Amino acid sequence: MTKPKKRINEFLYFALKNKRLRVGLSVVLFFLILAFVGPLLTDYKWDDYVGPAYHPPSYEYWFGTTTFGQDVFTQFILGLKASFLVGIIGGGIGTLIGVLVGFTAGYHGGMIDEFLNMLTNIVIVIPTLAILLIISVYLKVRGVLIESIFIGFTAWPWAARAIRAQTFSLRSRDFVDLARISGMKPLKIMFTEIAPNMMSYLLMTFILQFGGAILIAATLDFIGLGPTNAISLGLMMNLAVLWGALPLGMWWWFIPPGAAIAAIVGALYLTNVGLDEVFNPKLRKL
Amino acid sequence: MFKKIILLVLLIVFLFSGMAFAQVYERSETLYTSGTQWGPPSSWNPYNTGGYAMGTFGLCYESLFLYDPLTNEYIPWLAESGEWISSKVYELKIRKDVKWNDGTMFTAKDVKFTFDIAKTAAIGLSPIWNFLGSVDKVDDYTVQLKFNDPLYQELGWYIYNNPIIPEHIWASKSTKDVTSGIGENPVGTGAYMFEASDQSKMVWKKNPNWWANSALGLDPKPKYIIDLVNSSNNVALGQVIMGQYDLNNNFLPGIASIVDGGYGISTYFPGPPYMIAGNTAWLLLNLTKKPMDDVAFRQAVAHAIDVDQIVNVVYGKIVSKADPSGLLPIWDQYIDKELVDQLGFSYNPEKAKAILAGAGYKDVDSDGFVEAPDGSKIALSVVVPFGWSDWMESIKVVSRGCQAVGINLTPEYPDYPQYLDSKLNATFDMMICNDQQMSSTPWTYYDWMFQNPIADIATMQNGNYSRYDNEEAFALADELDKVKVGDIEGMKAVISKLEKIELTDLPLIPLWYNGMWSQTSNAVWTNWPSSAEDSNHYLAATWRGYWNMTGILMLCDLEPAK
Amino acid sequence: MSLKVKNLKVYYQTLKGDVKALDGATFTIGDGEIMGLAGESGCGKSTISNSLILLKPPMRFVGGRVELDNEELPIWDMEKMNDFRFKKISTIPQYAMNAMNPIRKIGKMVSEILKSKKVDFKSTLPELKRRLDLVELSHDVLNMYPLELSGGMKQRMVMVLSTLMNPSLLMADEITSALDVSTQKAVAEMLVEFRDREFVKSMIVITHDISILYQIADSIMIMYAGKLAEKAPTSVIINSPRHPYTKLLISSLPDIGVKYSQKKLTGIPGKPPMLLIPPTGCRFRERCPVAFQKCLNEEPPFVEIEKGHFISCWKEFEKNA
Amino acid sequence: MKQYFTRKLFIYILTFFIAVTIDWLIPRFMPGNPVQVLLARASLHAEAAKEMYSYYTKAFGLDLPLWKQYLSFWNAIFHGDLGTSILLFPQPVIKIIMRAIPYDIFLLLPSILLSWFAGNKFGAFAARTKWLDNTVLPIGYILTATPYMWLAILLGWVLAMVFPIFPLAYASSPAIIHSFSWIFIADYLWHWILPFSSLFLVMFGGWAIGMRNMIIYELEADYSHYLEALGAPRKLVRRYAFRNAILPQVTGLALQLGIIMAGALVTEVVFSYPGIGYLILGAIQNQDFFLIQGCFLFIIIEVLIANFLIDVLYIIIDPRIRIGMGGKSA
Repeated sequence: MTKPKKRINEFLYFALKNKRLRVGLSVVLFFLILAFVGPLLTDYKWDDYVGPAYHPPSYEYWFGTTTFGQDVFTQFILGLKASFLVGIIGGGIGTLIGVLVGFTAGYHGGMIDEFLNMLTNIVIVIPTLAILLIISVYLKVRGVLIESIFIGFTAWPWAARAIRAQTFSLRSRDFVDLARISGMKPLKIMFTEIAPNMMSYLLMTFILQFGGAILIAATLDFIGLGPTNAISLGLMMNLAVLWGALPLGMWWWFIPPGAAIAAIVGALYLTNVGLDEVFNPKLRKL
Repeated sequence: MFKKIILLVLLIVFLFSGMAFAQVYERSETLYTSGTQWGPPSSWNPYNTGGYAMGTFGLCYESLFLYDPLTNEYIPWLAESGEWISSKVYELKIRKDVKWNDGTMFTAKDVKFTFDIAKTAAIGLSPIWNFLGSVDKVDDYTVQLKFNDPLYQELGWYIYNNPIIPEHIWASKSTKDVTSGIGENPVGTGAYMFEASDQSKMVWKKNPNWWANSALGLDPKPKYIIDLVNSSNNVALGQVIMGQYDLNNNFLPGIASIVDGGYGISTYFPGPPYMIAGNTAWLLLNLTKKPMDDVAFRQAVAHAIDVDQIVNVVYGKIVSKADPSGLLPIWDQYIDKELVDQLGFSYNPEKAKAILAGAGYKDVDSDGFVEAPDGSKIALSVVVPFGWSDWMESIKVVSRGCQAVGINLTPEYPDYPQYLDSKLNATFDMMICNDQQMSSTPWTYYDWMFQNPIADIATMQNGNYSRYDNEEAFALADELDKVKVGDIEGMKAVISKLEKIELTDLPLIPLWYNGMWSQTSNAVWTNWPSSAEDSNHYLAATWRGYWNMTGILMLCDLEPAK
Repeated sequence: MSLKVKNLKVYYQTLKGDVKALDGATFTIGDGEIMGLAGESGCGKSTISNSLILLKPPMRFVGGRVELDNEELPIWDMEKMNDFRFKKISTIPQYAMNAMNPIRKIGKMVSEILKSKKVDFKSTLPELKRRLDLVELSHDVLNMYPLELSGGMKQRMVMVLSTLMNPSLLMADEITSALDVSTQKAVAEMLVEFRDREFVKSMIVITHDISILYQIADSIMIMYAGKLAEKAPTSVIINSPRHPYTKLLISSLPDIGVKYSQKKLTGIPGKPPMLLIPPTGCRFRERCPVAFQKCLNEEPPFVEIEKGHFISCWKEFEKNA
Repeated sequence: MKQYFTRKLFIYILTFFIAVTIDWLIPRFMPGNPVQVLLARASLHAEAAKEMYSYYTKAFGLDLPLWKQYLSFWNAIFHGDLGTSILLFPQPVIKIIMRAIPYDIFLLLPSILLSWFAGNKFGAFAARTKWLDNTVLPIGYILTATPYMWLAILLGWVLAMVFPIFPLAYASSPAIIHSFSWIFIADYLWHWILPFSSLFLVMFGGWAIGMRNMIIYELEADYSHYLEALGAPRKLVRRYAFRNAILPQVTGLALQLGIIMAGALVTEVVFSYPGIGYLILGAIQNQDFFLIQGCFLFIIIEVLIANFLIDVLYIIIDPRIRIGMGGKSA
């Protein structure tokens, strides 16, 4: 294979050329910035009663107000932040576990593989909701952090499977054999020999986990298993439905959160495909 | 092939769902209600007090009397009259020509049976046997209740709250079936009969030969009453707006704007508070814990809460602020006004601070929150069940108010069982609670407020969760029970004593009156009850225990929309 | 003459511009001729075979004319070419090992391909079986999935399939590289056998392993940096090459007949030029021991200096002149 | 092959065992006492409550030592006895669930299968068809990224509130009692469309994208090139690529089931559609532990069965498992 440096330049080159990647990234970035700059644009807390109730979007309340006259924009911004937090932590943990399990399974094969496979299958089938239900009643206050961690610990199986398959194909390559012959420790091999050749793959896995985590979190929040002491995009939808925003025609309450999630996650997927095309010359279109 | 799949599935579906006949109910002769059932109809046992299908008691099973809380009058129902022929004997004249809807005649023996069965089976009526000696059937239409030590107020509650059941059907039931059987195919004396039920609804059909048609010239207008299982707020509100519910008894946020918005939706009052007050929402303080055990502290809390904000912002004016005595508007005559003026409380942060300071609560470590006189830190929580959205908002207001005066109080939302657990086992600091509905007598309120002995509270589940221990109060509550129904002055005398204790010791703090949520649509049915002079003043409520508080009469006054 | 290629130009499109992988090739292959095609990797030998049968992006047809049995091949037109592929011109790809659909029984796959080419499977079956026997494959393979076959078996299966329609031209691209010595030999001999039995009229055998060509090729064509360097009968190329590159190439080989290892054609100092902006004049000049002024400016043509012996080298032209 | 199945079976049994155990924990490990909750709901009179308390503690066997409760739970499962509902007291949980399940089957099966078929076909079709790839697929990305409930809310708002074309809630009009009659079927479908579409659309997007990305790899695979080299028509090449690309999509289906279930739950919630999902929410909100337990048990069973069917299907369509490698790739 060619020298890494040259490869990186090449990637950057294609990365910049790739339309999907450009669009995807810019959307994600836009919301990311919004999430972290936004709080400066509002001086309320998400549950402050700041104005008239049922107020449609206006100059002073950009996204209107809720049934109690809470500022929807504030809720939106903070919810956005929560979503990214879930994405990064949940997605991160999910990827990490997936990578570890996938690597070990794919690299060692045999009994270890068997066992990890079994574990994966089990985690896939067990209704995570049930577990969350038990956990949730034990925590007096559920925070975004707890939620993210939980999601991370339940969302890794498919990543593990994918990475296992990849490792399978890589472990037989000569450079790995070479390392093995030279008596390198398996873990070291995984991270010095195999991982670098899968970086692209790992990155994409993370992106998908990231998006997945956000969606799962939204679902949990919507059925009231989300944070009890903070706002989130899912919780916004939950409250909107709870307080009859549909029949009251308070579209400004339930449209933004869902739209944001769809946009972010969609953009992430788009980025993913873009990256795929960048990393995988076969898919490059000229 | 997809078609095949769908057809297959269709088949499966109908294998499961029974009901072989196609039945479509004519909209113009059907009354759609909702607000009582939180899940598919699952019980028609009138003694399954919290779970029987809407209307089981009231539409199907009936009581001896009706009670009209707005006029404080008893209306003879299955009983033509009830009189104290001696200080200890209450004689019931049973109405003649009343038939169970299976054709059997209804007689005194059914009444006797109903009372007797309460002796063996633990049902709502059972406690009457603590003071009831015997039930004797004089003749087919006369029953005498012989008391050892009559508790008039309590009896006054039972005679309109206890469903009379047919002996010829229930005699054969086991005790377990009586207390907690499903009780399918209910046989009652009422205006409606079981028609059908499925996942999402309960259907009642008019009983063509209901006794009251001839006896009282009453004729409920709807041929069918279909009660729909409660759905999420937005669905319920949507159905109301689109006139798909005629009568809805859910708490619907924003209903005020709908009523004003001219959707043909009305409530009892045309303006705030829109709803009749149905019960009082209390702030319970756990007297077994510091500093709640200090009356000064409780006073401070009482003055720190901005109830108006709860009323106006959280509820959008569909509830009203509670009187410091906590007694419902229907009991206004029992409220000792000057007593309240002199001992009552109102939102007044400055006063709250003053009280705290006076009692030695000072912010020693200047963290913005006061410490107890003994210097120990104060960090309290106020809880409501997670998901009870209006209460969740309300306690935010409560805690903000307390924090503003230096009391470190934070809202928490445990799941219901934890909430209940802390309530029953006195592990909470403060909580909101509204266990007592409106009734024929304030005694039910004080009985709940001063429930004793404290040791049994966890299992009795009938009040005094603050653990207020005051023999005098307990005695007064029992004394009130012994006052004759209708002896207003006698009641006032006792009640004002109770109020004095309540207001001085503040074992709990009344906040607002929860409404008897009731929104009605004029799309198909009109002439709903309202505060207007020319219309009837019954209760438009399908809630358990409300049909026999004139709900049934409301049905008879309905008129189809033109 | 079964194949005539005239001034064929095929470029590779890249973001940085066209890579002139095949820059004007002119040669012919006679009936029954097996032509070896050799050269360093990246010299454009695969480009020739690919462009002849499957010219698709990033490859771009720039110019030239290809005739097969005196009929022009529309190689620039993916669709039109389908009429020729398989029937008139066919290939044994480099990746023969996994050239077959993994989830289809081989027999089924063959029949489907034939059907798609409007050929009746039934009537072809006997011939197919005969050829399986020839390559020593049992008939059962038709009811097997590719993954049930060994590498060698797969290769032979592909050979049979590719030549089933008796194409006039068969291209075999590096088919031996993945195999061990003994199998290599066998496969090589099979190619000859196929020619002898006239399953295929003529062949282009692409390899960087000249020893194989020595065994089977009638003629050998040497390419360098997208240009033809020399073409002559095998013996000539081996014994008396004329082009300096060929000379170096051959001399760098150990004794003929000895199979030699991976390290190929690196005996020559220097590297081939970048084909993005190829140098003017002779493309070999930078590494050429005998290069002189003329090589710097003018590009040497590819001309026949003896019967069947073509080269492009100013030095040699001078000698002849 | 045989050993492959035995291994699979073993995994399934083990999974079932673990899942059920977790399921069993739900009511027991919840703080607060189910019976107290039940009585609080039943709002009985003081004395009555006292008696009921001891009665139900026995009835639910909550007075037994844990290990006994655990064993009797297994025993009960195999006798289809999942205890008594609190929310729908005194109905047995099993009955309640049985009544809800048809709604799920009718809603989930079509939406999953149709979206899967349609999505894959469409994805394969769109791949490498430039204008489609650049116009329609972005929509696919958005769809698959849309939270189920949000699409449901949106559809409900637009098609039921703003333009009242479809009903906003329930599985059939209140005016009609279930029956095998055309009026009812028509009414049923009319109520079925919105929840179905919101589920269908989201899943459709996912499958389309997945297939599109898969098939692009397959079209670049050696066997595809070889076919082209042999002048096989585009149709055949694509058919082969599709056949290969569908395999990961089948496994994908198995992986997705859990999420789909959650999606169905929230969709049913939005439309008050009386399936298991709606039941679960009600159970959660009302802390009906035994009902929650029962619902999850059924979900576990459904998912397991689905997974098993998919495994079988996979063996049928992928020879590589049938031959030799004994499930390594499953």
